[in-house]
Amino acid sequence: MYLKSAYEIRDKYLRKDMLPTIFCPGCGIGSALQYTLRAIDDLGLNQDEIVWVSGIGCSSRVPGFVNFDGLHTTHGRALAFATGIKLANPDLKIIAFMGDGDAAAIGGNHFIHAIRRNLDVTVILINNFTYGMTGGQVAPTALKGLRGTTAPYGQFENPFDIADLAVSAGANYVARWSVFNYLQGINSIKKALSKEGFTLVEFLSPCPISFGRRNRMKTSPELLRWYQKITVPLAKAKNMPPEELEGKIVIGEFADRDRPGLVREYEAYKKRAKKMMGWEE
Amino acid sequence: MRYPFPVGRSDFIQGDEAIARAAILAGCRFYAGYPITPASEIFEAMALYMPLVDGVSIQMEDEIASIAAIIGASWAGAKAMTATSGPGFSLMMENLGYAIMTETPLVLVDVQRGGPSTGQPTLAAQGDIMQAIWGTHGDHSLIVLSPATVQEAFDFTIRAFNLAEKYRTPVVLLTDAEIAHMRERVYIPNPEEVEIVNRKLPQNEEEARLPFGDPHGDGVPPMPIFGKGYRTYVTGLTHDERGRPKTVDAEVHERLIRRIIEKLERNKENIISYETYALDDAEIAIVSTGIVSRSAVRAVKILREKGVKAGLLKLNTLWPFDFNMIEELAEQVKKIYVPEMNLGQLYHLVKEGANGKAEVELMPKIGGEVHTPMEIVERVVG
Amino acid sequence: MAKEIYSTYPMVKYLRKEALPTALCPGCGGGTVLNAFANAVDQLKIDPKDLVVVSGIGCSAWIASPYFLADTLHTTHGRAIAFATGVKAGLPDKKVVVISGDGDLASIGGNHLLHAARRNIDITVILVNNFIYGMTGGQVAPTTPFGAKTTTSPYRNIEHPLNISETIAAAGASYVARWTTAHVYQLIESIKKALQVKGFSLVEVVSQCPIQFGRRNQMKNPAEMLRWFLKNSVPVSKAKNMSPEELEGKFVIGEFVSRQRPEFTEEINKLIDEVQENFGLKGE
Amino acid sequence: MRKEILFSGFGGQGVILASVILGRAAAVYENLYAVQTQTYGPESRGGASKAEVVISDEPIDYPKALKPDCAVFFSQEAYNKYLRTVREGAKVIVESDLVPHRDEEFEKKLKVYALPLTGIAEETTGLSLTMNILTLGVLTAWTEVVSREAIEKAVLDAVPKGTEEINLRALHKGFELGEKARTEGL
Repeated sequence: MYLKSAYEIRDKYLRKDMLPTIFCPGCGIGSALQYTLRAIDDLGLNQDEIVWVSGIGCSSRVPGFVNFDGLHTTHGRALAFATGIKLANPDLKIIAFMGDGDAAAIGGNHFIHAIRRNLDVTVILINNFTYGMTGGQVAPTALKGLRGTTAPYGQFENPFDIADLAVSAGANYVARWSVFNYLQGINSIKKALSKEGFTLVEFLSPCPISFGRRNRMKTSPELLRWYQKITVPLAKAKNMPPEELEGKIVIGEFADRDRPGLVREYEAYKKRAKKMMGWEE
Repeated sequence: MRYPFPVGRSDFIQGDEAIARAAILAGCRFYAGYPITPASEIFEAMALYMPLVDGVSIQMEDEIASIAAIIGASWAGAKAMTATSGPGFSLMMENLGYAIMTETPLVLVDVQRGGPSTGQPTLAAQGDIMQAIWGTHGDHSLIVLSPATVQEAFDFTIRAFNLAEKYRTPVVLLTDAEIAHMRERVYIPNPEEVEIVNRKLPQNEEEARLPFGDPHGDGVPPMPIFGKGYRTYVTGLTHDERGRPKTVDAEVHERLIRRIIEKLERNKENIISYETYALDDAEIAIVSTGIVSRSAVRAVKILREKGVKAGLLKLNTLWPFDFNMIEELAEQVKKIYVPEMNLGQLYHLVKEGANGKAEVELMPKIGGEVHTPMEIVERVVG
Repeated sequence: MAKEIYSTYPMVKYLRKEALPTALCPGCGGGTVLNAFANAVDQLKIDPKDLVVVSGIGCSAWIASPYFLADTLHTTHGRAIAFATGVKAGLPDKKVVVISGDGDLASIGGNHLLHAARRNIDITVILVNNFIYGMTGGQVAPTTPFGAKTTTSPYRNIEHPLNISETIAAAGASYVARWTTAHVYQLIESIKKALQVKGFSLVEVVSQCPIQFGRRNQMKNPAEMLRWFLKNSVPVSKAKNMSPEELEGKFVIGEFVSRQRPEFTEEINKLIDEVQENFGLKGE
Repeated sequence: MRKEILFSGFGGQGVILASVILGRAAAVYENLYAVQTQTYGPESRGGASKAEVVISDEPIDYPKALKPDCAVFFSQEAYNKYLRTVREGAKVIVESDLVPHRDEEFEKKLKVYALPLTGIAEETTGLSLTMNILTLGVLTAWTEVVSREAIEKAVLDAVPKGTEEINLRALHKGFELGEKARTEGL
């Protein structure tokens, strides 16, 4: 695959007056953002027909930096706002850029219900196991034993597997990679953007400052090496017993199906209403 | 345009139903809600009507999501509404603040019931007045309307949409369980009789570039809705005129918040609405809002028969609030009574307005029943 | 007549007699659930003093509250599990049970349900799924079957129901089972298991609401609804070999998971011990 | 002109529907002002049920009945609870089979028309459920609070499709009975 230079992508899609970004050196959000922009570029999507939506957190600042319509909303609620945008103007394509705390803790309910409805939205989910912006509290994705400012003695709760949850709730497309898997990442986003209904691409993304530092991985490369150690490709994971998978994170494509999206269902619903009331044949 | 209910004639319907029909006639095409007594009938009517007029009605997973969805829809260009009651209203406070900060036009109906918490789901109260005005955090202003009859519930709903669009602000329609379920004669106008105000859209690139500026000097920026190529960025963070986050700049914060508050404050005269009854020569004034006003009118009639020079000021808007008008009233009368279905909320605003020029006495009533006219009369004549 | 029933119904000893009769409509499945729960408590010989029953808002929140004679905490809409988390953390020796409805626990409260399952906190949730908001007059729920009529989906539901048991099993619960009110004995057995398992347990009970759901969906009387449950119930073991299309409109019944996983209150107490040990605070 | 009408009985008798139809007749077909309010007992089925209609030729301030000019009692419980709220000289319709115990002393101050309404409805239409519509007929013809045409139109608006004929039959029987009361000067 031919990759355009990063400058070309930057100049085409970012708001110059907003740069530099607020992201710390070594943060993985920039990578996931770049993959998303490359996917948009490769697919030749119209920049004026995409709305970026986000909640609160580091990842949620992304819509401010990209030169698209953007709605930076309240903590956890991005997908509920997205429901309104999409249904009020189905011609718009929605990308929700979210963090793990935002999507899976405070926003967990909106997340599963948006999936259940099969809302037409592509979620790019940055999973860094922590609340970066507020200073490194534990997130519900944090693996057991990991530390955060609110779990100074190590996380004692069980973690969420967001991708797994999205599959059981019924998403049309679900994939997870670490930001290290850039080609798979771009390809998954392209696939996600091309499908109707709810699509999710989750990225394990390094947060050296708020997360790494507290877990003996001060730099991004250390975190990436750790990801390599704990991630297991889906094909391989299938043959592994649960004990061996303890503390590991499976990566790959978990769902790829074509249930009708909410917009299509609502269009049919309007027709049915008019028919039932005798307004239309 | 075909309507799913008769227009250009009177009908006999409940307050909740009147609100739904008014919303459709005002141009509302997006409704998101969550079941709650006594507001569910608004949602049920919207569910029936919306698909027929090519609008959207969707049930969200909770009230937080309901108001979020209508804000999203508003930025996608639709006139949008949600309706709830106390417990749901409390959940909406977070995103009501977001709508104020991002200057998003929307209509939020709160059908008041007895609280706090689950309280008295089927019975009326006026306990959300303070929450409607001050419920969300931070410095802010918004518009709060308060109908007393089913016809007013209808008329004020249309007005709520128009004010929301005109001033780019959320508008709260504060009704109650009594009006919600009461059936009353309502005139449903022909669509051409309905005055419709639409939001200002940017006329050129320069205006579109400043979605939170003040290009017309009226404090109300044109709204560059999504999908038109404006590439608007909207955030609940403190932002400059272009919408760029400026979270530690005191000057930007003050400019933004003051403009949001002042755009309503300086248009007060066009927003505030009230009615008076026998107030011209009154020595005793009753100040009330909503359903209680109907008992108050009757009480004034009875008092006048008894030779007491009583008069009524019925507030149709609760915010912005005309403190000066209350002070003038206090200079005219000896005493002001404030009957309300709570233990004192409107009373505090009136007392502040009266500014010590007349005694202000609260007539509270809680438990679900509206004051009877005689209860008010007896309190006045002792 | 009611008085006679109270005097002969053996489970009445677990009920607050002064609160009876219940506010549930005739034919409601809630009574079956209350009866099953009381029987499970009775068979396990649990002293009601060791029970705390928590509920949210909705008809099903009234199944145990105020009727069940234990400590009962009737809370806000959707939040019962969050309240129960606090109760359990404070009283780890008590059995904390949440009995509430689908709208309450899986719509507005969906997030709390998910996170309690993830934490695997030792509480038992009996989720009464009647596909509808009964108390507010029959609005669509996230569990309403595709195509069913409700007051807010008057032209038939276009959303797909959330499979609560499957989702909560994926979120990490120790024990998850689903039955219908037509499977009373299995239901009692599952509630017993759920009460005994260490960790988060969910018993989903598909239950009939003839008034708000049945009436709008050609099943006016409760018996018709029970027949509908029986006819469309598929055991988990059989469902595994069925395609999603074949499972459309079916109720998969049985145990979804029954496993041992680290439990929240134990883990937190273990951690407290470790930390105190580390800081030399032990035994002070 | 302010007229207050009270309807009361137990859930399932169509108390609320009767009040809505009367209000509708006044508001939509007589161009009068009208308000209808209701209260239920705690149970959704079978509990006590009360509805009020206020009709006036000018805007209605207080929307509830102060002293009803006219009242309908379909149950003993309702009768016991609300009879003494009506004004002196009020026209009162009582379902005589369902209200066996009467307050004869208080009734002396009123104009009371007691009839086995349920039985008459059953006889007229074969359906005791039409009792509320029949009562509306009695009320309309006796009190002339709205015209017969208006109440007829309002009944047709409110009843389920396919039951129009049967309900009109009940209504007309009610007119007959009400007419009798009126001409007899009751």
